[in-house]
Amino acid sequence: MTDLTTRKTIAAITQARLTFGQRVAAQDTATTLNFALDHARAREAVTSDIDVAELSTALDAVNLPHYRVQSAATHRDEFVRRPDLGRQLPADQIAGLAQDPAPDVGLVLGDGLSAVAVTLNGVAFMAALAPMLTQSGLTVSPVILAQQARVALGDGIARAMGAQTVVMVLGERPGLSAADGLGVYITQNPSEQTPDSARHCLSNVREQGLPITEAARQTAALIQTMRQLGCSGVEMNQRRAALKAPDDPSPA
Amino acid sequence: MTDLTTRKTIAAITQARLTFGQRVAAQDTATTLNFALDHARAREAVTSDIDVAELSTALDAVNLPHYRVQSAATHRDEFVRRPDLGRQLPADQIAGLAQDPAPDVGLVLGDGLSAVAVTLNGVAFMAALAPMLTQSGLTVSPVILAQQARVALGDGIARAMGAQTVVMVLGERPGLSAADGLGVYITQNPSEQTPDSARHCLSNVREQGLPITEAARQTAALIQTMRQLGCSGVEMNQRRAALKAPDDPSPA
Amino acid sequence: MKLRADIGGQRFAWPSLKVLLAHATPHRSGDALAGLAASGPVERIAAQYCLADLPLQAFLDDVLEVDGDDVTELIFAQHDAVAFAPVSHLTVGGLRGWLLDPAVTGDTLHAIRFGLTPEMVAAVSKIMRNQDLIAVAAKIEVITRFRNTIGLRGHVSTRNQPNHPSDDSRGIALSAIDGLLMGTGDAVIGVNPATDTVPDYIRICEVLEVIRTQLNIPTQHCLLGHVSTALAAMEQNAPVDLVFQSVAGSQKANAGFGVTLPMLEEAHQAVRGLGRAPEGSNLMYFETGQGAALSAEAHHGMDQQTIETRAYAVARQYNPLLVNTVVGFIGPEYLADGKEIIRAGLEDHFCGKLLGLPMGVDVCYTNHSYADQDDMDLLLTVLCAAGVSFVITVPGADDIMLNYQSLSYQDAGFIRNTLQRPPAPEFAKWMEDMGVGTADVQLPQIEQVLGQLRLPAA
Amino acid sequence: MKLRADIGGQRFAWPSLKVLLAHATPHRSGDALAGLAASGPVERIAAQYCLADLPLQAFLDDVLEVDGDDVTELIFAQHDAVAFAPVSHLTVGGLRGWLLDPAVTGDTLHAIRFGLTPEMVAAVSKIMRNQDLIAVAAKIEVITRFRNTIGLRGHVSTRNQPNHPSDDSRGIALSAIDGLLMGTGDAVIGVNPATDTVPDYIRICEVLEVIRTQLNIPTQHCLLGHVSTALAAMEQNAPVDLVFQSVAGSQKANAGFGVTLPMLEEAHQAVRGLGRAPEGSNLMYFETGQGAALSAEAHHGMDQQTIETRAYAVARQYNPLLVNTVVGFIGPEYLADGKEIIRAGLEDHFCGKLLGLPMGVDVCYTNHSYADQDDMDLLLTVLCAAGVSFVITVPGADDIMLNYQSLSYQDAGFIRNTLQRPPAPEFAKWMEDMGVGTADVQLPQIEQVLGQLRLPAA
Ligand code: B12
Ligand code: B12
Repeated sequence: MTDLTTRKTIAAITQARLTFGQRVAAQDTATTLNFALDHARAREAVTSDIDVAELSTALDAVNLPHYRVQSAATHRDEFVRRPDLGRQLPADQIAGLAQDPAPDVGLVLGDGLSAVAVTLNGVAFMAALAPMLTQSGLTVSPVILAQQARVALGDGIARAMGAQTVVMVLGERPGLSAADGLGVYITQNPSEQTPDSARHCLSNVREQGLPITEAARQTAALIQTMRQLGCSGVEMNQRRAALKAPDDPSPA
Repeated sequence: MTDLTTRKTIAAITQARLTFGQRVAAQDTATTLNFALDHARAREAVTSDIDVAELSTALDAVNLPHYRVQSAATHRDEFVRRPDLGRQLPADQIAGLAQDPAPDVGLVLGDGLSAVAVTLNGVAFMAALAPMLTQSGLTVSPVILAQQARVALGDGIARAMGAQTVVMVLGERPGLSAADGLGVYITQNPSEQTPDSARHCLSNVREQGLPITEAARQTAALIQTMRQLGCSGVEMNQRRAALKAPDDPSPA
Repeated sequence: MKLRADIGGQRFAWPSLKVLLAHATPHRSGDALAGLAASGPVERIAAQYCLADLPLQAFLDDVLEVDGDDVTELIFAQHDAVAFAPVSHLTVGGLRGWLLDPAVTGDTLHAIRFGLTPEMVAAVSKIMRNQDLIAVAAKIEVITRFRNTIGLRGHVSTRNQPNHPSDDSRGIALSAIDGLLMGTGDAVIGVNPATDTVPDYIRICEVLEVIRTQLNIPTQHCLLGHVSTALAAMEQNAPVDLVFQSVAGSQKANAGFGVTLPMLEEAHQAVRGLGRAPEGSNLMYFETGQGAALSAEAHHGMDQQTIETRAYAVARQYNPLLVNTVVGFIGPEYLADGKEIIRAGLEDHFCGKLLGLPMGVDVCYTNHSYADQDDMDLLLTVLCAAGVSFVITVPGADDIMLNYQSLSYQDAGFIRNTLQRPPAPEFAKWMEDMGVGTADVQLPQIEQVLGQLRLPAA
Repeated sequence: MKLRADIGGQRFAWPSLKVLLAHATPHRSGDALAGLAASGPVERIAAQYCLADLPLQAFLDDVLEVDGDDVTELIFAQHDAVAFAPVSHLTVGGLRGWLLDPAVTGDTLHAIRFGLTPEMVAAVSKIMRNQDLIAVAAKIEVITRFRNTIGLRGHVSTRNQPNHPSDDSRGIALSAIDGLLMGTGDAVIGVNPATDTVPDYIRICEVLEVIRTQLNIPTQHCLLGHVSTALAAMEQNAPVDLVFQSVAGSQKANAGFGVTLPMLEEAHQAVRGLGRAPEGSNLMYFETGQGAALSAEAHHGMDQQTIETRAYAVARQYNPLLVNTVVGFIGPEYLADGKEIIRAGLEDHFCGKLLGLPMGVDVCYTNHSYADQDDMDLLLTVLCAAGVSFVITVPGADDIMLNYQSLSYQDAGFIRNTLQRPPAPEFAKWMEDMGVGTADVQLPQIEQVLGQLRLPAA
């Protein structure tokens, strides 16, 4: 068993804010202030806009073409309070998205609830995923940079491009200790009313969570299965379970 | 002594929300809901804008010419949170105010914190005051309808018109039981930095408070004294007291 | 029935009881998002006047207005006409007065709990101020038992929530022990798993069981995985103290959680079958929270607080040891800021307790909502005044797996010392024996305790 | 002294201690209006880090930085180096920890009160959460006496505030009696006059004296007119129990109220000379409130909470029976909404108590602020947890003269029954004898009581 007598070894095991000081008093002043600072930073992550120019340069550097859209939410505060708007693709954004021929997989990089996460990890994820997909014979869309984007915005984007599979990568709600987590939501045959139960989700995609290349690998694998079975989410899990072992009693 | 056994006679003595029901429990449901409704109404009084067209018609009906200005506050919410803006007269509003010859007394009717009060009692007050002043030989300005107005906005308006005395009439902050109270603030020689201690004030000008004609009468009388002594507020009180009884020990 | 009110010459009318309920609710972002909120303060108060005058009898029809909803059926099956008798003649406003009457004691309130339906309780809460919600809840004592006694008047328990983003055994143990050394965990040591497989479920249960037995703590533990996973784990003889499930106020919303009432019944019997607790103990743990039904599009046009209260009918069917609302967990689209979160927390607590539940609250918020620790301090303090059964605590108030902020382990000290609410007596005794929470005692360092535990392999 | 902090590679610096204090303060509208607020959350926290590391010694220089301010002189004259010794080595952050240390009792805190300056206390409050403000205040017991005992641990008193827009004698009496029949008024029966003449002052005093003596109530009354009016009334032998004055934290701001320190001294001696209370009683009543100094343009660049705390130095000079902040009274330009009002109420209460004052709060708001009764319920409940000395109550929570909402007389019942904080023991005894606050007793109707009183002519 690892030596647990130093804070460093403990920190390697968990980011939890353990109590190393006195055990009867309130939190000490440094702890309280650090907490407040982390909260302010997380709030910044929520309220900041993605730097489109920077992301654009980064995507160019890895040779990924890209295109920009915005949901019906016009600014961060509205985005936060009105998730319905963050899911809507305004009519004037649709035309520019049409692709000929339609790609197999739509790639969308949205800000979600943390521009920070997208800036830190978004391009790397796309750079890892795109070649895996093309190597397996699938065509991919340009990376659609989507601002004020909720998960379901990807559905409309995919439909405008004619893609049957959509990968929506966006910033998860930032935690106090980490604002860099990406959520990857993958949907087969997105419709106007895709329920969340018809998606797959990989979460906590970040250095101290699920590593980026591993997440890209799992995404590529899931896409293969989805396209074979023609569905994603709970239904896909059930069909796959049925194929594997019809009487397996353990849950999906 | 009046009969105090009925609610009606008590109500004639005080608008206080006395407890006529049980004396051990919390407020009953009707009382709570009435309170909530009164609060909503008072909030409406704070947030509503004056109906300029209506006031205009009413002033026409009593033959008072009028002119409209707005402070640097652009809407109610800003007005409430930024009293500094409600005191500023924007440069573009000044030109239209100049009068030739300059009137003795500037008359300003501002919304203040209750458009309701202005609508209900503002025109009646001006209609009572203006003839009293002209009968005593003073010239008066048109009624300046000032929107998003704090007390000190009157100073700038008077200076733009060249008036040496200014009467600023506006809606007091609405109470729960009455949103119709006018505050009358009278200032002699308004300057860019008039302190409130250099003004006179009549408050609670409304049917159940200080009656409108009585308030107009007191205002006209105060204006006479101010113009004689060349000052208003605490200084005027002190000079008047000094004139009356140099050794009077009771406070102003 | 005509649902209308005249306010200062203006007539307001509502097409159904559930619309009336929605329009009478204090403002909250989720109802606005759902298009269910009143048009403004005056319409809201008009709806409250109308609601106050409505006889309780009116709620004995199907308020949800959906065919074939098993939660509705459950609500009717639970309704006890004899228990209802003392209040059956009252209007909603009359019920408020009755609840607040000092002559109506906690025992009286406990006796009528199955006479009230969730909708009646939600309705009355809508015309109650925060103070009223506190005053009535404070009268009610809901006592539940497993290895200790939860809910005694004057006591407040805590859940110790040692979550870890990859469910690492030692990571979980470190956090759990940290909290125990601060005196948290008498309600439960409860982990939300990041993973959802049966082997992981069993492993984490074993970690918690090791901690409980080796440190000899009079408390219970729980893994907050899906009920179906719990069933599978119990079949494999995992040491399951409490079975957990999130529940909601409509059949469709429960389906969104992948759960049905028969599954809950099955789980309840299975965990009783394990025989780990004295006969008659309470063996279930449920979470609920405003917004979940709307987010699953399964609210059927009901406002989020009313449909939340319906979830308590589901919960009380299985005599739970613990129930809590996760009030600020989901985000600002349902509860925007501190004010809305605090109000919702007090409502949920009041409604749950009046329906007979051992009600706790996850005093919490997310980083995208307009709230902070100051708001949580308020909610915690007023909940303790209201006699909350338990609250949730995590290391440093930061849940590193679910990405939100709840109370910290240190807050348990504030509850004991300033608010003077000790934990369950059995646990308080254990703390005393261990010296936990005492100023001068040198506690073992976390590493030492962990070093001594024989954890199952990670 | 260099005042700066580095946060994540960004350097923040502040030109003076008072700017640092202002930038470290939790956000509030009045500081923003004054142009004194931090540029944003990160700068605010940077200022808090810097402040936390500052030695308390740094506050023994003139923080206000104004020549010839007598409040500053008073602050230095009050400072007691011996009392300061136990904390003289600490930083502001260290003081926070010390205050929260369970080993530091209320007695210890009481003993150092003249060792602390208002600015030290304001500084530490800025880095404390609501919870900390409650926890420390709850330890401190400040006891004052006149005809009863205010501030005993576990007790909360109320002011009965029977204001009337034209100071009508019977109008005032009706409201006062209404409140007494609800058990309010043990702190004081205190009227804000609408008029400000000496004859009116005397008349209203006599009305209150009649009520007190004829109903034999162990309490005191007060007319909250200007101190100069009180002096004149006392010369004419008016029955003055307590002398009132609004005070502020700078000489200029006090001048705005038309008051000087010598006037207060004179009034204190005059009221003592009346001999109406046992030797050693507390005879003054002060009000303060965030925003007053800014509104008088006499804040000298200090944030509103710091300058407010300086007013407590003025207050404690005259051993008052009662002091309260009027926290939400002025309006949203100083405290915008429920959140800011609640925070400010807790700060003021904490600061006043730590400086040794019998601290009460006017739990209140105006109709133009973004607050409502739900917010007041929260503030009342958390203040009772913090051990507030007294709160203000008016008929139906509506002050018909000053146009704002405070607590209602009924709230006294909530304080006694739900929060379990009885009033001053002597007053509690009187209530018992009268049957006030007891469920079954039929109290005389207000009209009867009033009919029996022999009021002076209106
Ligand atoms: C907020 C949240 C929720 C909220 C969503 C409400 C809302 N309107 O935002 C609620 C509480 C309803 C929820 C429910 C569930 N969630 Co959830 N949720 C999260 C959380 C904490 C943050 C998500 C986020 O930031 N999204 C980004 C924003 C920008 O997206 P959005 O468009 O605003 O919101 C959408 C997504 O959040 C999505 N979503 C949320 N949860 C899940 C789960 C799955 C499987 C899918 C496909 C989508 C999905 O639904 C929202 C509406 O479209 C994550 C943890 C994390 N670190 O990401 C867990 C997380 C994504 N949820 C999880 C789970 C398991 C669930 C449930 C299945 C729990 C259950 N047993 O019932 C349900 C399923 C919901 C459904 N209908 O399919 C797991 C997913 C594990 C996995 N890899 O599949 C996560 C990672 C948490 C965890 N470790 O346990 N969830
Ligand atoms: C709010 C208020 C205050 C606030 C003003 C802060 C602010 N920035 O708004 C504070 C608490 C600071 C205050 C102080 C005082 N006030 Co005052 N105040 C009120 C109140 C409750 C509402 C005023 C209102 O709605 N104004 C309308 C808005 C739109 O005006 P505004 O431009 O936003 O604000 C200005 C006025 O409120 C004005 N103002 C406020 N009080 C007073 C008092 C006098 C004598 C004058 C000339 C101006 C004035 O100053 C503000 C800034 O320019 C009234 C009661 C009422 N029913 O009106 C009493 C009232 C006007 N005040 C009164 C008094 C006596 C005072 C003080 C003299 C108290 C004292 N002994 O120290 C001080 C003097 C202030 C000064 N520097 O001259 C009396 C006036 C009696 C009279 N007829 O002369 C009133 C009627 C209350 C009462 N019955 O006791 N006040």
